[in-house]
Amino acid sequence: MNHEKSITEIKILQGNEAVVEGALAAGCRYFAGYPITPATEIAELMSERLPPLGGVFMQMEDEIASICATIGAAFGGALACTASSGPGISLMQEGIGYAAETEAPIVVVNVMRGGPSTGMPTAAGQQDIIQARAGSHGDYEIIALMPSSSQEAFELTYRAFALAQHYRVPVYVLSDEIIGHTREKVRIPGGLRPIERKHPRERENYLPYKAGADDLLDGMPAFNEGYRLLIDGQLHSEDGNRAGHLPDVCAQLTERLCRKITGHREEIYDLETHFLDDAERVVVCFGSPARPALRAVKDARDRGVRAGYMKIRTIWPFPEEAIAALAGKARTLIVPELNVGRVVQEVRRVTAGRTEVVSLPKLGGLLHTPDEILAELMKRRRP
Amino acid sequence: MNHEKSITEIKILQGNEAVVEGALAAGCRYFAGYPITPATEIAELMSERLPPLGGVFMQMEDEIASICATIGAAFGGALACTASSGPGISLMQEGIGYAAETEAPIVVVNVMRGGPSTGMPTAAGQQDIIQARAGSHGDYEIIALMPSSSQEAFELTYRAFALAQHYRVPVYVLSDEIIGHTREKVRIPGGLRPIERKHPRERENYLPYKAGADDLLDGMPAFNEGYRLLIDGQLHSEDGNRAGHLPDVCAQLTERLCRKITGHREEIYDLETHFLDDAERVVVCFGSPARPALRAVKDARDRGVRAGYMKIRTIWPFPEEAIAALAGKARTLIVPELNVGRVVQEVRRVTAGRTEVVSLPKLGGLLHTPDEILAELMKRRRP
Amino acid sequence: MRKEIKLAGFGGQGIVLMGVMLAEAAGYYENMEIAQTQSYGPEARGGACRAEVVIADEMIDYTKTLNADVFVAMSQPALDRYLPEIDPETAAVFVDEMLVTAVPETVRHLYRIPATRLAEEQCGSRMAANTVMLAAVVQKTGIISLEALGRTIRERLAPRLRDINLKALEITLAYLSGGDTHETL
Amino acid sequence: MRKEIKLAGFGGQGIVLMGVMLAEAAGYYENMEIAQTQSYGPEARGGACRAEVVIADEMIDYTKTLNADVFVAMSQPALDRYLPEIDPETAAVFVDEMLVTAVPETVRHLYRIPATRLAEEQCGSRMAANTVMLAAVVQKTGIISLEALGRTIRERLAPRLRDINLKALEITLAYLSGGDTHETL
Amino acid sequence: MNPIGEKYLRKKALPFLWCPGCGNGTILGATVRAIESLGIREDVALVGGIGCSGWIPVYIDADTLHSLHGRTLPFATGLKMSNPKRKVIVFTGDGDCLGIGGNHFIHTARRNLDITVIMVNNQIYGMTGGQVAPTTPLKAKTKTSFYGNPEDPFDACELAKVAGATYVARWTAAHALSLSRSIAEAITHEGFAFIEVIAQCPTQAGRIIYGTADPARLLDTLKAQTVSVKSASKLDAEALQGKWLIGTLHHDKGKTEFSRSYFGMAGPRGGKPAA
Amino acid sequence: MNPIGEKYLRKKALPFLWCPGCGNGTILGATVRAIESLGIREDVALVGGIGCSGWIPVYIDADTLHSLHGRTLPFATGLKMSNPKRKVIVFTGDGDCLGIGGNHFIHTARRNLDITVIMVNNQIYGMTGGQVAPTTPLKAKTKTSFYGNPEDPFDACELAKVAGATYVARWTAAHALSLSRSIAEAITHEGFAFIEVIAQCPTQAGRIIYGTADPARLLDTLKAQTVSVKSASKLDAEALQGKWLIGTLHHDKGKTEFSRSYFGMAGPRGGKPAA
Amino acid sequence: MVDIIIDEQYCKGCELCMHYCPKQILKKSGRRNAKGYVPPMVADPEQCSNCRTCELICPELAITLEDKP
Amino acid sequence: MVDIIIDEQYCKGCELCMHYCPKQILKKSGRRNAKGYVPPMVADPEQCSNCRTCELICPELAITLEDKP
Ligand SMILES: Cc1ncc(C[n+]2csc(CCOP(=O)(O)OP(=O)(O)O)c2C)c(N)n1
Ligand SMILES: Cc1ncc(C[n+]2csc(CCOP(=O)(O)OP(=O)(O)O)c2C)c(N)n1
Ligand code: SF4
Ligand code: SF4
Ligand code: SF4
Ligand code: SF4
Ligand code: SF4
Ligand code: SF4
Ligand SMILES: [Mg+2]
Ligand SMILES: [Mg+2]
Repeated sequence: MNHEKSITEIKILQGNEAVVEGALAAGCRYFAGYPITPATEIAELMSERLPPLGGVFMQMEDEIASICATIGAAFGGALACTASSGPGISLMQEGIGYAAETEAPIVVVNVMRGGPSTGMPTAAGQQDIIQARAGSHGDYEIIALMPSSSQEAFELTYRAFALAQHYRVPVYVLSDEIIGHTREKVRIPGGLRPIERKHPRERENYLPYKAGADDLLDGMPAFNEGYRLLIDGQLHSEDGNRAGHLPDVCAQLTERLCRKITGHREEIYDLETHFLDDAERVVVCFGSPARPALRAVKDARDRGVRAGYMKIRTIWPFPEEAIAALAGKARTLIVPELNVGRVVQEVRRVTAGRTEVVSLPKLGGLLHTPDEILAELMKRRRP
Repeated sequence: MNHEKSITEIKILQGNEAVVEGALAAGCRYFAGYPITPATEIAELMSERLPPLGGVFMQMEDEIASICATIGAAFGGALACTASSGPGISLMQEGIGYAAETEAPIVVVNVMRGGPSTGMPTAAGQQDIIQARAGSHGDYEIIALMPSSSQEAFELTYRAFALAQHYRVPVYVLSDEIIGHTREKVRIPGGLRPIERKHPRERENYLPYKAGADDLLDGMPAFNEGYRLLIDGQLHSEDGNRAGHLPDVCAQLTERLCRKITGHREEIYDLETHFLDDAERVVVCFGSPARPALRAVKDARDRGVRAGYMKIRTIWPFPEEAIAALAGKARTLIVPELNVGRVVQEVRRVTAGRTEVVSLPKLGGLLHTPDEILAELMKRRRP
Repeated sequence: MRKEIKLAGFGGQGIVLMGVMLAEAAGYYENMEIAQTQSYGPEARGGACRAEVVIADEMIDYTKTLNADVFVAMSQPALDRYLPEIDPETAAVFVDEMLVTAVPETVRHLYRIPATRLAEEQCGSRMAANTVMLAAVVQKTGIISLEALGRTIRERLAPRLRDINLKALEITLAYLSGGDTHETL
Repeated sequence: MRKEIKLAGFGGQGIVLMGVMLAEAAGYYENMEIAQTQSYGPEARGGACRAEVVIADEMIDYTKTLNADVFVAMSQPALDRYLPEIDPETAAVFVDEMLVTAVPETVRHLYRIPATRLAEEQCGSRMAANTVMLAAVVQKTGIISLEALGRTIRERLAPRLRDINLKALEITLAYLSGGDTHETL
Repeated sequence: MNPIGEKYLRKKALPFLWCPGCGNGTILGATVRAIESLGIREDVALVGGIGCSGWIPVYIDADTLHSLHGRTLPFATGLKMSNPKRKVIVFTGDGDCLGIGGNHFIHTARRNLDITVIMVNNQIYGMTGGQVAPTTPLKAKTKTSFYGNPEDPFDACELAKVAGATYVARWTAAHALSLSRSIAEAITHEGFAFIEVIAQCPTQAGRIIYGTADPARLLDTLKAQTVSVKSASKLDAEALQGKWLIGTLHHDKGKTEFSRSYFGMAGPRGGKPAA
Repeated sequence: MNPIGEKYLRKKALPFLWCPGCGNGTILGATVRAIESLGIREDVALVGGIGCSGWIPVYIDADTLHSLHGRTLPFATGLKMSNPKRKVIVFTGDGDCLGIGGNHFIHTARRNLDITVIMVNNQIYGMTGGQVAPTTPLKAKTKTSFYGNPEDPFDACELAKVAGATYVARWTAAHALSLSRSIAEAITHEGFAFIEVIAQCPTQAGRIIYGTADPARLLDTLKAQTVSVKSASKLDAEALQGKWLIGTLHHDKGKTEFSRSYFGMAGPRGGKPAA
Repeated sequence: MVDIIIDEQYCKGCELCMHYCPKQILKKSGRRNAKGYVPPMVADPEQCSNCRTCELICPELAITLEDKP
Repeated sequence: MVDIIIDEQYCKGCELCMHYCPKQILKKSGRRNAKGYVPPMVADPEQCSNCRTCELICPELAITLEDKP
């Protein structure tokens, strides 16, 4: 975060409230949404907080309208955001693909609940992680951040806006019912500045979809700033004109849309690690389970196990190198997650059989207890 | 397919037409859809073919209505189906999750086009394969079949209905623009019988969601057959009553919904293999690229390369064992696909570093030529 | 130091507000780390409602209760439902005298507080029963200071709730000082 | 044996129907394996339109054309656009005499067929130009038999199209037998 | 428990999840009484939306599909068209039907498909805790219209009529008997039948919009905003301003019903749905 | 090329992908002439749906968003509300607007958001090749109504009015001059302005529904089904049966526009959108 | 004459029956049921006109009017 | 008096201008443009009433009426 580390204020906030405060601090001035448990408080608080800031809160007729209005506002010049949960996020998939294709910088908050379908409307899950990357049709990449506390809900939402602008990409904040509804202290850092949108360096002959060597676009002008933009969900040339009939143009754009994220993954990663130096058994975690996981790792250390901890705050792009590097050192990776075991598959893939990978799924809306993770750390303790 | 192998008729059909014929042969009597390139011909032909059979074709107001009407008809007693392409399939994700959760036997045909978003509306892609498994929120599993010819479009659609009824699950037919719009000969097998829905063994005290030891439900009664069914998208008990507040019930149901597919994967697999006995370099393929791949493998054999061929007709559940077994034998697996390289990741995961895995992506709506695959087979030829 | 408090009752009894007040008192005025959660949604409607607070003097790893130090039951179904999650040997159990009649004998530290009755009779509204109970908990367990609770009511509640809740605090303290708490050990 | 035919022109010229007729003739009446594809959608509207047929005596692995044996261009833009995909040394190239005026000299086997003119003048409709061209292709290359083409027109076309297309077949054969095909070698 | 409840409710699902004094229970009662009066329990297919109101059919022991938010009508369409003999009854909220589900609403009405739609209008999103709905009065404060609702509400009955519905009626939860009779009439009507029930939601609309959580006071307030169709004819436009008309608002028996036209038009073997 | 085209078109995107004689080009011309007459080229934000009609704004060299099928209005809402000073003009087809997009249509009208919607009604799904639309006449055969359309079409203008639109007009592509003036009036109108343009689609609707692919004959046939608002007052119901009213059908200048009410209600600093 | 039977187990004490009884003969009982709600009691059964309003409006289907023999 | 300029490059030969010209002075030229379409020709320019119908209706914006000095 591009701000001084001094703390200006301490607030007790639910994760959902912290998301709102993080968004507003980043300069979010447009929110279109539709109520859904357990994300509704985000809309509710936005409806109170935005108007006095001159911002716009709109409850739309559904989630499809919400994501589309959010994208429209982004091209209109606003830092824009929407929030929902499982069923609503599923409805947004076409819009999210549009945002990815048109390189619309938006933030989508998914306060995950248990699924599938209506599932467990008032309980937590982490079952939408793969959907976040692949829920829309076609090849594309997004960024997804996973907070594990109200503090991170604030910080990662702020960062989500920064990443969205920088990479011109939809950024998910994958929170969950536990984070969303737990009140905790949030230390608001001082000197937080709103994210500014970069204007294009070129004005004459500006090509809205001409990327630099880094695969990124040259800033982002808004509508009615004199650029005569053409934004199209069809694959297009650098000037924005449709190119669905030009295989090379389409292939290159598709590749760039993916590479601009995966190719910058080492800049995007955000990991918190503890005790890795000599760790033999490492818990690789993200979101809610990262809390009991840290407790468990500490407890295991207390009991003489060389336990380690890696918390992934940026689940997409997946921190392949960091995890592959773990595989070279630790003998076992333990992956607790609130689903049948999805991210563990990615861990298996990038570790390519070089280390034991243990899945620790938890379903039914419950969170792992520290003891459950500890038991796994102890169980296979080296003899 | 439960039919004698004699051929009763030869027809020249586009893949899209073959899908319709396969569906009608299976007993499909309800189709709800919405036009979209390149899937529209399926709806068009259904609108002509269904009414004389006493069946129902409905063009709905959108794809959401289409999938929901399809599910409604399935519970109403019909073998039901819908078809679309990328944007429409993305809109259907909430409904597909509902079908998975309520164990509604429906068939969803995705005639894949290039994405993301409007993408390449008139060109082919295989970019929706991960979406098919994970596009809706929550944990669930589906079955997905991938034809590589009009013949397979017919046969796999027929099988899709059988699988949907047997496993009480939404089944995707993942066709693509090339298959959909290529006219080829289809040999209609003789003795094809419509798929019949099994009625429950129990009538008294029938519990609609009580599964057997095989994780499968006891048949499927329709509405208004006297069972007083309760169908709910919320996780539920065996009697259908909502259980979103009961962690154990929810956890067990979620696990069963996944296990009833993954646990039966070896029954579901359908692979076509050639030259595997002594193969050192194997092309693992599916859908359209399976055609040039076969040509390339034959050509490579002609040139003395020990090339092998595995065509996956059932991409989900993923044929883990079969591919893992390849890894033990072949030195290189080559995976041609019409996307940036997605299924190759699954191949990497299940082979766990035990073999070289080469991704052969192809974008821009084009199909690999045999020579492109051959080049890969030749390039790394053992010295 | 880590203290866990579990509060349960009917929806509409202000259970969640009790939790929030406790958390805010500890967090804002006693410089503690806190984590507060609750059940809600359809389950909170007429049915059981539950809130939890964890108070600690260092970063809280695990935000849910594992082994509650204090358990408050504002209804019989709430007691019945959550008692199995509590250690009856160690937890201080507070129940509404009127609404909770059957308490298993295994509970070692039981406080029967006539919260609803006091609220109705002396504050003129059942709605204040939660603050009565909270005041009793604070007074009896010292989990936070009474002063912090008072500041929370004064500084953080909406004006329309402030007065009645201050009243509730007052009458509770008066009642408890009267010495007639039913306490079973 | 594998033969590849590529057909191109404007949308609305019946290019796809040419492909389908060729494929059906070969598939139904000559017992061949076939694969027929086309471009379509917005691209097929006013712009370039393209159809391809592969005919083989064994299973067709690759359904698109790799190296067309026959290329038919019903418009100048179609010729210009697709000629680079064709081997001008080996392919038999058929063009509409009226609509395609500039053909590079590299094309070795060129047939100029006045398809549109014959259709307009002798069948009373430009719409029959495709059948005129197809008949010429079949007659000149023998890629399928004329009989199979005739059966296809009689048995597979919609009644309203049948007569005009039979007429087109007839006049084409008459024209070609007249010997005034412009054939450049 | 009233005998009609004993006979028609799924005992295991009780008690109702609704708040005390919520109108949904009354509407449930009116519905089962209509079903009982017509003797069609085994022929009904009930569909519920997502929302408090969507739970009504879940408690009724008949064939019930609890669907997705806003999607009752497509599900109902599939059920109806796969067997046009069944009587499909849909329960939906104002948000479910007019908010997210608005498109299905106008299209199913346009088709004049023979189903009965009971829309519970509590003027708010009840289940999610009191957010603004497309029926919330202008300027009303809700959880998501903190500074007052800047949007005019829909008149659902007008919309249904223009879209093509052939039976349209409106009642409040205080009209339990008329409502029950109207439901029976709607089920009997061959075509798209729409009944809007103005219902009290004391917990959300009551507390947030009307400043009272007392069910009876709230219901009285709602009733006071209604005028019966009969007396309306005697009132001028000004007196009718902002009032809900109550009663049967539209009943067109002449328009062909969708499944009839469908199976009628359906070519050679038309007219006969598959077994 | 006409000078207005020289001035306003994206040259690289030419030629138009439309079929010969398609009404969309005429509508494009009417629009750029309206923009020119108002002198607002730099203030417009154009939004197109997916369909042949949705391509209109793609050819206009201004700020253009070519959106998703059916979703023009939410995109337009985001554009408008992020800067209420811009003039948002939406181009949508009958399928785009009334089919998949019907819900956004009625809700955006209800809000009376200040945007101009030009709906090209060719009575069919043109771009996908001639499938039945919610505007296709009853009994008409299309690619997906093989045995005749069993559904009644919507009257889009009636729907817009009931939903809350404050400017409603209808023209055909043969009324190029009136249309252009009406578009200018609609842009100037502060509120939700809806213009339906009955347009000839010779390739699909012409060939399939009307049995002619001749643009002029088709357009004449369509025109023959219209009656101007003026002359309508002199005709009885029977004479009007099945006719389209042409002209300005509704113009309510009294209802507050959404962005105005929004920024008016928005609390302490209300009234001022963020820079 | 009818019996007015109130099933206290299901009653949620909403008071709708009391409010809408034209004879005002349903009153708060003062008793609390297991869930803490106060069900109505029949103050003056003789007065009942058997209009069924209470039965029809009770959202919990907790009221039964039974004809007395 | 005006000049009626037809940009044959863009014309698609739809004949709308011809059909709707009240003076019927636009006729098929018989020429084909590069795309094979037959653009109109102005048969009798003197007759033109400058009503602009052709200019406004042309879907390709291919017609320009230019005032002659
Ligand atoms: C796709 C989707 N979006 C949002 C929700 C959350 N949700 C559940 S009920 C509801 C509102 C219900 O309001 P209404 O239809 O008026 O019913 P009520 O509860 O008021 O009876 C919403 C938004 C959901 N379940 N699914
Ligand atoms: C979600 C989605 N569904 C379907 C389509 C396919 N599609 C493209 S255009 C179109 C119909 C257009 O019809 P209409 O809106 O009437 O426009 P027209 O082409 O007739 O002008 C459809 C269904 C799509 N692009 N996206
Ligand atoms: S929230 Fe409102 S509608 Fe929902 S159950 Fe409670 S009172 Fe009824
Ligand atoms: S299909 Fe119809 S609407 Fe589309 S461009 Fe052609 S004529 Fe116009
Ligand atoms: S039946 Fe009528 S009069 Fe008798 S108690 Fe009930 S409401 Fe009162
Ligand atoms: S109406 Fe029913 S629930 Fe309400 S108080 Fe009377 S008996 Fe109890
Ligand atoms: S209207 Fe335009 S495109 Fe049509 S014929 Fe006339 S000049 Fe050509
Ligand atoms: S301006 Fe009028 S009269 Fe002159 S050519 Fe054009 S249409 Fe004919
Ligand atoms: Mg509601
Ligand atoms: Mg259209």
